[in-house]
Formats: sequence, C-alpha cells, structure tokens
Amino acid sequence: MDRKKISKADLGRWLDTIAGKYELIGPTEDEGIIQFGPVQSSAELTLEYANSLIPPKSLFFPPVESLFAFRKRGEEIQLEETKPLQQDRVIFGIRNCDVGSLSLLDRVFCDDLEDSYYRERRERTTLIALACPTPPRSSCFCTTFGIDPLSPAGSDILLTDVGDVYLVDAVTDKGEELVALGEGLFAPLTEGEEKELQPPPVDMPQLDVRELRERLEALWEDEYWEKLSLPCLGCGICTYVCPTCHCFDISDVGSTSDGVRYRCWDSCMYSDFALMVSGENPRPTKRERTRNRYFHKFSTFPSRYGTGYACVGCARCLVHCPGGVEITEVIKDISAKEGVSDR
Amino acid sequence: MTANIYLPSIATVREVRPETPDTSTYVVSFDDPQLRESFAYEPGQFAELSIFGVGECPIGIASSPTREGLLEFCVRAVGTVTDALHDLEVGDKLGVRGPLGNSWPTTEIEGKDLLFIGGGIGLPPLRSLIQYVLDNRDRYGAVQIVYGARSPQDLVYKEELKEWEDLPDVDFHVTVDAGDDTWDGAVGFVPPFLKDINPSPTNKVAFTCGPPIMIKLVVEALEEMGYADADIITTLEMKMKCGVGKCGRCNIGDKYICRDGPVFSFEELRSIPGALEV
Amino acid sequence: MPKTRVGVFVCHCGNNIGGVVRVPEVVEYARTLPNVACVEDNLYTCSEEGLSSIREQIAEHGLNRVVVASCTPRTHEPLFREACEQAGLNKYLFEFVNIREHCSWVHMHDPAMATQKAKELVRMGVAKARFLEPQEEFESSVFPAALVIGGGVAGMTAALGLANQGIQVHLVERDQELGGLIREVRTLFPAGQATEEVLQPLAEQVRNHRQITVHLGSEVEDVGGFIGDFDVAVKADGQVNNLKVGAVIVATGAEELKPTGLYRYSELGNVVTQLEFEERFKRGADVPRDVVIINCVGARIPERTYCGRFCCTTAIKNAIWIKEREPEASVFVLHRDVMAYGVQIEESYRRAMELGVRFLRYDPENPPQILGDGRAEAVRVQHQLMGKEIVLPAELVVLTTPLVARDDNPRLSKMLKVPLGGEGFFLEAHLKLRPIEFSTDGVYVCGSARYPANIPESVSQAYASAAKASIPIREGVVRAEAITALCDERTCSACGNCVEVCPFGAVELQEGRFGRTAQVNPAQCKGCGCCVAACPSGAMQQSGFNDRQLLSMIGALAEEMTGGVGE
Amino acid sequence: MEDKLQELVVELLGDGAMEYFIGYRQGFEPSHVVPCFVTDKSEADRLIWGPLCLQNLSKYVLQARDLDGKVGLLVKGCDARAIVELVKQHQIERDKIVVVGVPCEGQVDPRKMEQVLGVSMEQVTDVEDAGDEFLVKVGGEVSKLGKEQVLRDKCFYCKHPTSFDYDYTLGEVQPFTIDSESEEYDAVEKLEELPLEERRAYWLKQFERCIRCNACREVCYGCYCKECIFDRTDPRWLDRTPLPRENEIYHLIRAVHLAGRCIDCGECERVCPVNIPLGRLYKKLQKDIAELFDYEAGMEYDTVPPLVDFELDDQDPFL
Amino acid sequence: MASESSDEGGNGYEPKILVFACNWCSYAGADLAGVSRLQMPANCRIIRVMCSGRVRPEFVVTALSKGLDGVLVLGCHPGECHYSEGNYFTRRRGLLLKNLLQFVGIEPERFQVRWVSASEGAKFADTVEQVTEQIRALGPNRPQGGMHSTEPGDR
Repeated sequence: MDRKKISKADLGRWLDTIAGKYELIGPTEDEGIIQFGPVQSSAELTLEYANSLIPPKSLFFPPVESLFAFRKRGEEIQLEETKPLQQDRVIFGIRNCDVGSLSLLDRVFCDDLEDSYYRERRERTTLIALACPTPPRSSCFCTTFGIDPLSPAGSDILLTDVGDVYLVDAVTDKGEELVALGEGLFAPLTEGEEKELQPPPVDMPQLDVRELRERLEALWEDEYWEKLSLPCLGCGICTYVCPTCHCFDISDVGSTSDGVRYRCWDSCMYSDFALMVSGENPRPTKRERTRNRYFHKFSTFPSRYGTGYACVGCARCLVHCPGGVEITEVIKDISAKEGVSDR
Repeated sequence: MTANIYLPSIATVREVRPETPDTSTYVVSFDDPQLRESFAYEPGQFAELSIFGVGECPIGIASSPTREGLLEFCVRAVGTVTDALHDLEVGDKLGVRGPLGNSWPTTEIEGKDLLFIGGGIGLPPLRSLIQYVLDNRDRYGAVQIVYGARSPQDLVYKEELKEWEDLPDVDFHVTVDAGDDTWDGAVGFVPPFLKDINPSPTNKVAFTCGPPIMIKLVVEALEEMGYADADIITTLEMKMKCGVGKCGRCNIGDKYICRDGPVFSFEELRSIPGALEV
Repeated sequence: MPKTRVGVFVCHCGNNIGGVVRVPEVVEYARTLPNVACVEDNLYTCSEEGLSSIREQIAEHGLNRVVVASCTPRTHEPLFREACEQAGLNKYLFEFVNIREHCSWVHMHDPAMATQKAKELVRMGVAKARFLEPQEEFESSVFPAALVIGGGVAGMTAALGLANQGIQVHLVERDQELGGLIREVRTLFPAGQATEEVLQPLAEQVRNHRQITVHLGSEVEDVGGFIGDFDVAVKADGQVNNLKVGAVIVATGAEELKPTGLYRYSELGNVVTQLEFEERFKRGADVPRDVVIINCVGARIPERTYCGRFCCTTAIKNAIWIKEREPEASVFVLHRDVMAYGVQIEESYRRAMELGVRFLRYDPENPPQILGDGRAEAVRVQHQLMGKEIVLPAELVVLTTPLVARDDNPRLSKMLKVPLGGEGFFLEAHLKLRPIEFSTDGVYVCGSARYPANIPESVSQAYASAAKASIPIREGVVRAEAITALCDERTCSACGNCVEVCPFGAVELQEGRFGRTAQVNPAQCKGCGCCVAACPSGAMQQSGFNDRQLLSMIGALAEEMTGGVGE
Repeated sequence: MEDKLQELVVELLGDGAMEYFIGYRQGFEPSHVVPCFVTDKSEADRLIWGPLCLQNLSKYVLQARDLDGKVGLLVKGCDARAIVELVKQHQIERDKIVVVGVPCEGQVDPRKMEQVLGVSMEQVTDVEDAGDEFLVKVGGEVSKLGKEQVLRDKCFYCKHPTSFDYDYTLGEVQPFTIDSESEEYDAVEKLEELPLEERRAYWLKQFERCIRCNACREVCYGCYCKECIFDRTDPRWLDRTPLPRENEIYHLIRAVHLAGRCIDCGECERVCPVNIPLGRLYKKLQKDIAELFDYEAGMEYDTVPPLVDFELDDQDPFL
Repeated sequence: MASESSDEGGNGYEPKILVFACNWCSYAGADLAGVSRLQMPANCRIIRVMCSGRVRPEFVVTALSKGLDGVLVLGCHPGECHYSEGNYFTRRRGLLLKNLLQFVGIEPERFQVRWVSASEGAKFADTVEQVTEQIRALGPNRPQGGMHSTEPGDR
C-alpha cells in the first residue's frame, strides 16, 4: 500500500472509529507516568511523550496474568483455562524500539513449544507505530542495534509527523484493514509532497558494538563484573522496564480446593531467582547476576535464537536504575576491552 | 502436550511405594483414557507435577516407556510442593505436565557396553534407561550398574536392585557410605568403590547421576580410567520452573536445562563456561 | 501412607458440648479436612475409655498428629498429652480445640451458630496440627550450691534453711560482721529482750556451719548465667573470686530513712531517729525527762506513699523503755494513726498508755514544729480534741521514720535481671501467688529487700525462700516446657530486636556458624514469644506457636469464609 | 567544594587503610548523577557534589562488612542518620567507615523541576546552588529558579545534619533553612483529614499500581535482612504476584518493620518507578512514633528503637 | 452479665472475627466466661498464644487482607503480664498499627486490643459483644482486587 497522509484533526476521528470496533490502547498520562492503557476515545490519549515507562511488552506478556483456575468438586478437579483477550485490539503510539522488542520476544514465546497466551495476544493485535520526534531523547541509542525510528518494519502501520499531517505507511493486511476503516480521512500524496514531505533524518550517537559478543565472552572470569555490580542494589527495576526481558514466575494463589494459577514477572537480579531447594544457588552474589544479565542480552540470546543483540536501545533501564548501572557504559567498557580484530 | 503448554492434565495416584524414610515412589495414570495411550515419552525426560493451590515442581520420570500405562515418579520431601506430594494417598488427584526436556541418547549408544553409576536419589532417572535397555536387551552390549547410598535404608528400589543382581548379563555392584547390622555388602563412597571395580572404557558409555560432589569425583575417576568426555553422560539438577524454556531460570551458557537438557554429555558441559561450577 | 496423618477426637462431654453443638455434624465435617486419617467422638474423651480409644487409634491408623476438641487445655492438656506419650507419640504433636468454654457453654441460645463455630475451630486446630513438630524438653543440670546476698536476720535464716538440708551456701555480707540492720537495735520488741540474745546464737550457728562459707566485707560484683548455672563474682578487699551456684536469694534488707530537711533533723543535735535513740540512750546515757516522739516522718507522703508497717511498734517499744527507766518522764507520741495490729503490739500500746505515755494525733497538713535555736526545746502541735495549739517541752525529739530501699538495689537488679517496684524495693513475681520469687527462675527474695519486714516476717520469708530455692537444687535438673524460641542462624541478620525485647535476657548476639547471630538459651527462655513477634525476617520462631502454624490457622479461618485463600 | 573532596579522597586512599570511597559521579547525561566507587587514586577526579546528588549511599557500606580495610563515604546530613541506625543495629562497626560530611544547601526534586521548567531533565545541563535560588542551565542559557519551587520535600524541614559524628567535613555543616509555609507533616495531615472511604480508595489505587519490583526494599538502608520475610516459603506470607491485596500486605508489613527505624531519607519514594507516594506512608509512621513514643530514628547510637522498648506510663487506649 | 444477644438475622451478615488470647489471662478469662455460662455472639474464633506479645503485626495485616472482618488481640492488664513485659510491647505495637491501618483507610473498629485478666469473665463477654456489634455495623470487609475473585487480575 503506498504512502498516504492524514491531517492531525482527522487522526482523532480515525482513532475513534477504531475504538468503536476494537479495544483501542494508547499512551495515557497518570500522575506524571506515561503508560499504555485502554481508552474509550482518542481524547484520552496524549501525544507529548518520548516513551512509556512500562514497555508495551506488558500488553502481550503482562506483569500478572491468570493461566487457569482450578476447583475441586468432590473427588474431581476442574481446570478452566483463562481467555487472554475478550476483544481484538489496536495499539496506537508504539515506538519502533518496542516494536523491535516484540520480534525478539516472538522468538522466545512462539518457538516450537508455543505460549498460547502470548501468541493469541500477538495475533489479535494491530500495531500503529508512531515515529519518534526529532531530535530523539539524548539517552536513546536504538540505532546502535539496527532499529530505525522511521521505518514501518515490524508494525502494521507507521505514522510519521511531518508538520501538519502524518505520513501513513500501512505495510500489512491488518494495517490496510484499519486504513480502510477510515477511508475518507486519508489522502494520497502529490509528487511534490512525496519529495518535500520527508521527516528529518535521525542523528543519534552510535555505540561501537562490533564483536561485542566475542569481547564479552572473553570476560567471563574478569573482575570487571565485581566492580560493575558494586552500585547494583539487586532490585528488579531494570528487568521490569526492559522491553526484551521475559523472565517470569508461576505461583498458585488460593487453597487446595479453589484458586488460580498465576504467571507474573520475575527478575534474574533477585537473589533467590535461581536458588534451589537444596540451598545451592548457581548465581549466589550480585556479581554473577549482573554478569548473567549482560551475557543473556549480548551472548546467549543471540546465539540461542540467532537474532541480533537482545537490546533495542530504549534506555529505560539506564534512566531508572537507582544504582546508576548504565548499559551504555557497560557496552563501552566491553568494546574497549581487547577484541579479536585489534589483536 | 496439550495446546496450552502450561495446562497440566489431571492424573490419579494408583500406588504409593515408600522407598526410604523421606522418599516414596508415586505411580500415577492420567484420568483421560485417550491421553493414557497417546502420552509418549523417552527415558530421561521429566514432567512438572502440580499440587493445585501449592505449586509445581519438575520430577524425572523414573519408569520406562516400554512398560505401558503407568508413570512412576520418585519424590523426596524437600520443598513445599514435594512435601505436599508426600501427603497424597492412593486415589488422590494431581496435575502432570509433560513430557519435557531431552532424553538419554538411546539410539546413539546401540551396540555399546553401558556403565550406570547412581548415587542416592540419582538412581531413578538412570533406572528409566536401565529398564529401557533391559527391555531391548539385544540392541545393547554388556550392562554394568554401580549404585551407592548413604545407608542401607537410603537405597531406593530395594527389590529391583535384587532382580538386577540376579540377572546373568548384568554386572551389579552396590555400596553404602555407612553400613549397619542388616548390611553385609560393600561399604564406602561410590567414587573409590568405582575405582576398585575399574570398568574398562573400551566401547563403553558411562551414565551417572547423583549429588553434585559425587558426580565431580566420579567424572574425575572415569577420566583417569580413560573415558572420553563425550562418553560420560549425566542429567543436571537445576532450579526449573516453566519447563518449556521461557522463564529464564535454568540457563547455563546459552542452553536451557529444561529444553536442551537435562541430559548432557560432559563434552557439551565443558564447552559451556560456568556449567561445571554449579 | 501420607506423611501427616491427623486423628480428630470430638467430645460430647455428656451434654455440656453435645447438648448445644451437633457433634455428629462436626465429626462428618472433620473427615473432609486435609490429612485427617480418622475421626472419633466420645461421650467423655477424658475418661479412661476415651483415653484408651486415643491410644488405640494412634496405633491402628499410625497417627502422627492428634487433635482433641473438648474443654480447655489449661486443665486437660497434660492428661491428653500423656495419653499420646503412652501410645509412643511425641506429646507435642497434640493440639487442643476448646469447643466447651469457648463455644457450647457460651452459645446455648444458638446451636446452629455454635455448631458452625465448632467446625471452624476444629478446622483451625487441624490446620495447626499439620505443622506441629516433635519437641524434646530441654533439661539442664543445677549446680548444688546457693548464694545468699546479705547477712542480716533474713539472710542468715535463709542460709541456715538451705545448709541444714545439706546444701552448700555462700553468704555474702558487706560489713565486717553478720547481723545487718538489727545490730543497731539494743532491745527487741516486745519483751525488750537484748538484741544480742537473739543475734549471737544465730550468727554463731551460721559461722560454724560447715555448709556455709561466710564472705564478710565483700560485695557481689557481677552475676551471669541462669538457674542452675549462675557465675557469681564476689569482690573482697580488692580481689575478686568467682563462685558457681544454682540459685540466688536476695536478702539485702533496707535502711532507715535519715529524714534530712524534716523537723530540723540535721540542724538540731537533740532531734534523732529511733535507731540513733537506741544507739545513744541504750548505752547508758541518762534518760531525758521530756521526750517527744513524732511518727510517720517521711512516710505516707506523696514522695513516699507507703506505711513503714512497724515503725509505730518501735516508737511504742522505746516509749515504754523510757517510762520504765524514768516513770516521771513526760513522753508524748505524736502520730497520724497507730498501726498496732495483732496481739503483742496492741498489748504494748495499752501498756504504754498505762505507763502514762500520751498519744496525740497530728494533722499532716499542719505538722508539729520544733521550737528552739541551737537545741530543740519544745514542740508546738495542734491538739485536735482541744481544738487549739499546745506547746510540749522537749529535751529530746525522736523521729520515727520508715525503712527505705537501699540505693544499691538498681545495680543488683540489673545484675540479676530482676525488676524493681515503684518504691525501689525488689518486685516479686506475683503479690499473692509467688511472693518470695522473681519471674526470672532461680532468683528468690526475702526480708526487707522486698518491703519493710520485721523480724518474724523476715524469718518466715527466709524459710520460704530457702524452701523454694532448694527445689531445683534438690532435683538437680531444670526442665522447661518445649515452647521455647529458636533462632534460625542461617537467616538471622543480627538486628538485635529480640535481645532488646526478651524480658528474661535469654537471647544474646554471639558469634556462631553464620557469623554474629542471635542465640537463645533454652534454660532461660520462658516461651513468651515476644522475640518472635519482634523479628522482622522471621528467623526467630517459637516451638508450638511458630509463624507457619499460626498463619495456617488464620488461612484455615479465612478460607472457610471466601472459599479459597488459606494454605 | 569538589576539589576539596577529591584531595581528601586521594589522601584517604593514599594511606591504604581504605578499600574504596563511595561518592557521586556524572551519569550518562549531565543531570543524571549516579553512585561512584573510587578504588584507586586516579579515579578521584570523577567525584562530584551538587544539588542533584540525590542517592542515600549509606546502604552501600554493608558491602564492606567482610572486607578487611575501611570504606569511605560521602554523606549528606539527612542520610548520615542511616549510619547511626546501621551501627545501632549491629550491622557494621562505626570505625569500619570513614564518613565525610558535606554541607548541603538543599536538593532538587527532578519531577518538580520538570513540571516547573516544562522540559525534561535531559535538557538540563547544569544546576548550581546560589543561596535561596538554583542556577539552572538549559540548552546554553541560565535561568534562576526559587528553591522552594523545586526543592525535595525533606529539605523543607532539614533537621539534625549536625547531630552526626563525621570523621571529616567539607566545610561547615548546618541545617539548610528556607522559609516556606509548608509544614513537615502537611501531606500526612491532608490525607488524615480525608474521609475513610476516600483514603481507602486513594491507597488501594496506589497499591494497585505497584509492580513489586522491590526497588523500595532494596534501596532502603533498613532492609538488610539476609532472607526477607517475603522470600520465605515456610510460611509463605506473600505471593510474588503483584495483585492489589498482595501489594497491600507487602507495603503495610514493610512499613511496620521500618517503624521507629525509618530516617526519612526519601529514597523509597524517589526510586519508585510508578510514583507511589511511599513518603507519606513513612512520614505518617514518623509522626506517630514522635507523638506516641517521643522518639526519632538515627539520632543516638545507644537509644533503643521504640517498638522493642516500653515505658510503664505509655499511652493506653485499650483499657 | 452480658445481655442475651438477640440474633434476629438482620441482613444475615455474620462477621467473622479472629481473636488472639494470651494463655495466662485473657484465655483464662474466656474460660471463666464459659464456666459462668455468659452468653455472647458466636462470631469470634480464638487462637491461643502464650503471650499477647507473640502476636506479630503481620498476622493482623494478613488476616484483614484475607477478608476476615476483624482482629481482636487480648492480653493481661499492663503490670500483670505473666512474663512481666510482654503486653507492654503489645500496647506499643497496637497503638502504631491502629493508626497505620486507619491511615490506609481500614475502619478502626476492625483491629482492637483489650486487656482482660483471668478473673474478668464478664469483661470478656462484654468485649466480645461490643466488638462484634461494632464490626457488624461496618458490614463485610470486602477484599478488592484479584485476591479471591478468580477473574484474571491481569492488566
């Protein structure tokens, strides 16, 4: 589908028609916190935001979700699966870094042992990405990991703000279906517009991630991790705000005769995450846990799933870490270490 | 596996056999007859057992697929879920989710001589392979079994051990760390006991499972005897939760023990940094 | 056979329970509870027939937990625990559910609600029983010796009380000779008997008793340890020696109040206290002609509210003593009330009046004034009957003051970890039921250390404390009910809350396997559980009442309500 | 001020008694200040001081427990009270830490500054202290901001910075004073005056937002238990699932554990990623503890925390 | 004597109140009320502890959050504690917890502390009566949010 445009005023109308047919989810502000949540009308949305605090990953892999309810009637036990969604959804305003994270999470949840809850939410959701404003936030570094803030890749529709209109690139059938829903509101671009209605190029500092994985893997025994983990407090913020983290815990709430099995987010940074009942812990101190987190992102995830690095440069962990452990600093330190190419 | 990888199937406890003061064997079978037939698993795989309202925990399937119908789990009461398992009586219901993980390399070791070294409650995962080998005896070479436990009543499958001892084509050895007046067999830890037996490494694959400290010493002993890393195979015991390679707990290197294991050869383990520290 | 197998025994107690609570319904309900292996109901579970049915069921079903739902554990718990023990079951694997005093007897008007309540109480009892663990009672040996602090009448009598039972006693006295406060008294009430006649034989017996080691001129420097194992450091002229004793008796007595600031006491030479009077005039000085005795000096006033109990007796005794020496002497006793209880004191009060001692009541709001400069010459007092002030000539004024607590008591109380009362005297465990012992085991008290006590009272209290102190020593072993606290040193973070909270000093922070952690001394721990409640991480737990047991009771109750919340 | 600090650290590291010095350094952007562990003299020049050094670094000294050398620490007056409590609660010996006090002229609350400036903190390249104003540099030009608009809540009633026995001080430490009509317990009293249902709704909404990332627990000096009661399985007090009722149990129990120990350093509220006003919950406790038991945490080494102490004449509404 | 509690259904709501009673005083007081046949509402369930000082605030918070309608902690009168100091701590903890629960919007009547000695059977009965009526007036302690309802608590 070729590029179209929509006026800023018509955008609201389009989203309202969508809200009539789908569950519309978009960025809203609540007590200073930007979050993605269901809205009845486009008026509740906000457009002044860089990104949400809790990533839209929470809409596919929620902080807490019920897997099934169990009830004991006499001798029998009945299990009742929980339906993940009541209605098809449209997510408006997702940034490209989060779109990129979803494709990474797909590799985890939709492998041969497919997670049906995640899969259903992914299938019944249409993504309307919103290109990041320029200049990008100074903390963002998504281009380092091949994320292009202006590309529709991975989403169904990309809207790009070029002054008084939005450029509309629908790249999938689901995207086209949505555009068809508001057919009167879109207009094709004239030749002239095609040329000058271009978003300004994104200039963002690039981190050097050449051979990051190989240099990292050489540091398994290095005492760098000891020093890096000193300010780390072992709280769970970096993993809970990270769009590519997918660790979770499963626990039963209720009694042996009546209750629910929940899945909820968990963090590899918690001291008892891998603690075994025998008392042994493969990652007993913060040093091992910090090392494990960066190895997962830059070594084990790419080698296991054959993808790029499991980081999309959204900088959420950077901004919110109370101890000031900065992933960009770690990347710089590792790439400063002697790599294969400079030997 | 049902479409929903987290949904257990309901099974009933058919038989409870106390093995040691804190370990019992639970024989279960699925309520759904259709599932009872279709539930195909390989020796060495495990399943997640659910006590609803308490939780789930991964337990190795101790029976062999060659013996139909019933699944056997050998459970020691160490944690909240295993404690709850120990409160089950015949006829009680529980959840079973699986089969999960990889399995012993039953085809690659065809024609080879086999050496099984088990320690305490490490025997059940080996037993599923031993039964499989005994039920397909002609596909495999000589069978040697070396098993040890802390004390005579800590030995599991006491009757079956006697059966194996009487089998003509099985070289069976058993020891206990500390004997008592009811015990007339060998006394001593498994690693030195194994060194005295000194089984030759030619055309042989060794399978070992038991407490980490025993595995470490057994592997050293085997290497002294000339066994190649590729021919020493074990099953790792790590903290597992989802059992389907997603919850991020049981990773060593880029492998998830619940998906790429729990069965590994020592050659694989040597290549993964930090795998052997555990 | 599942791991935990609970047996439930519901009692009818005749119709005390069965009359209101529908017991069969409770029995059926109990069968549905988790881990319940067998349920019985009996007419009287505490009868021989009931107890034997418990023993049989334990054997038959291999029960490893027993729950009895009947009356109150305060009376019948030992009985049922014994039945379990006889059947070979550890007696702490037993839980009591009260469905009589707390249920049937108080909800007679509503059998339906009473039955529902009984079911839930049984449900909570079973929930707790599932997590009971077997316990062994802690036994510690008692060192066969005792320490008596204070060599007065009380101390000496207590020492003899113990020594005569063959128990080795260490008697520690600060002064250079035995006797204590009584040495300052010349004649004793009632018959004016010379103090020496009573004191010397007692002191003789103590000095020559081969079981008693007397430490004169020495003071207790420090006391560590607990009942059966006290380490006492006694300091005598500079060097310290350490004693090991099993029990301690505090007999440090009290001292006479020197009423500085009242009635120009320290200002005028001839205004003296009763003891000073005894010292000066009973040594032969000539008896003055006009004597005024003022009672309740420094007693029953806002700063010191108590009555000195026998200072009136002393005043009467000395008034008689003066009148017998100098019949013409004019002796006035100015009092607020005369505490002349009992036989001898009433007789001597009457005798004093017969001898011409005049008793005048004064109004504490408008107390007598001492007139004269340099020397007391007269006492002006408001005569209540005559309604006007009168002036009494006085060559000597004697002030009757109460005994007050020794100022050394706080030091000793901190050492022995025993409390002091409001007035600075030692505070006994219970005024009526445990008068001569402390709540801390192994420490006893007698004589004026507890409150002003005259000789007969001191002696009887001394005998009582000796008798009490000899119990643990003669048994040789101290057994504590297994409800003591236990710290899981692996997870203890040494915050010290438990040490602060323990009323008995039973918890200390010590170096252990996991570094510096809290450690409980089971001999001292009384099982109150305050430390468990103060422990933020839950490392400290109390046997028989640990968090898991109590939380499962809460869960069982809440689960009953909302169908699905308990463990 | 910063050079005085750096010289001192170089000197302290010089004589080798100190394993490392804990201070502040520049983060990935000028307005982002993070903790810094200086192990070697050469790194001393990274240490900075200013109104954006918000973290309470005291908890990091616990990591030095099993080191043989000492640990140096830069600390504001309000945060130093955590050292007193840590020593009082037997977590570390006082002589194991070299405490460097710094005169503090009030700190910036980034969220307030963003509202006032209308621009995100990224744009702010420098904040300097100037008497009762802050000089804020945004994209080149400098503007003056009255401190009372952007000050952290706890700075309005800065008390007791002088009560600590510092080993060194960088200049004269005394309480920062600012005349403002807001009283210390305003926010608490405002909540107390709400009718019960409104308060109930208010707090349930807060507890519902909690994602149980445990940051408030991990950042708090008072939460140093080897194994937290919430991580125990025998019994399981709390499920890990962030359901509203579970979150409420978590926050109320943590509050009770900190009663009489919380020193009001404000870190739990600052690090909370979902802006739960935890400060109000703990301020309420401080108010009650002060009123009921006349006690303030972190003042003296030898006083006994209120909940493990008692007076015979304590208030007794339960007769 | 406790009044004969008429229990005409009302809206049929019967509050469920958890009571902690200390073994030496309040539990004995409850026994005495039983022996004296003092009738009282049947909404209280007693858990026996050795001392009121054993009741940790976590029990109260958990009980109220799990939906129980009220928690009543009974102990000896200050100065009469069998362990001499136990109830002083209960007093301080009770004071603080009462204020905290009220601050987060839980009705004050839902958590109460009372001193009942072994000889005060009547006072025990009156306390049970009074607390039960107070809590009955408040209505059920509705537990909100995903705790009990099995509808998924996901967002």
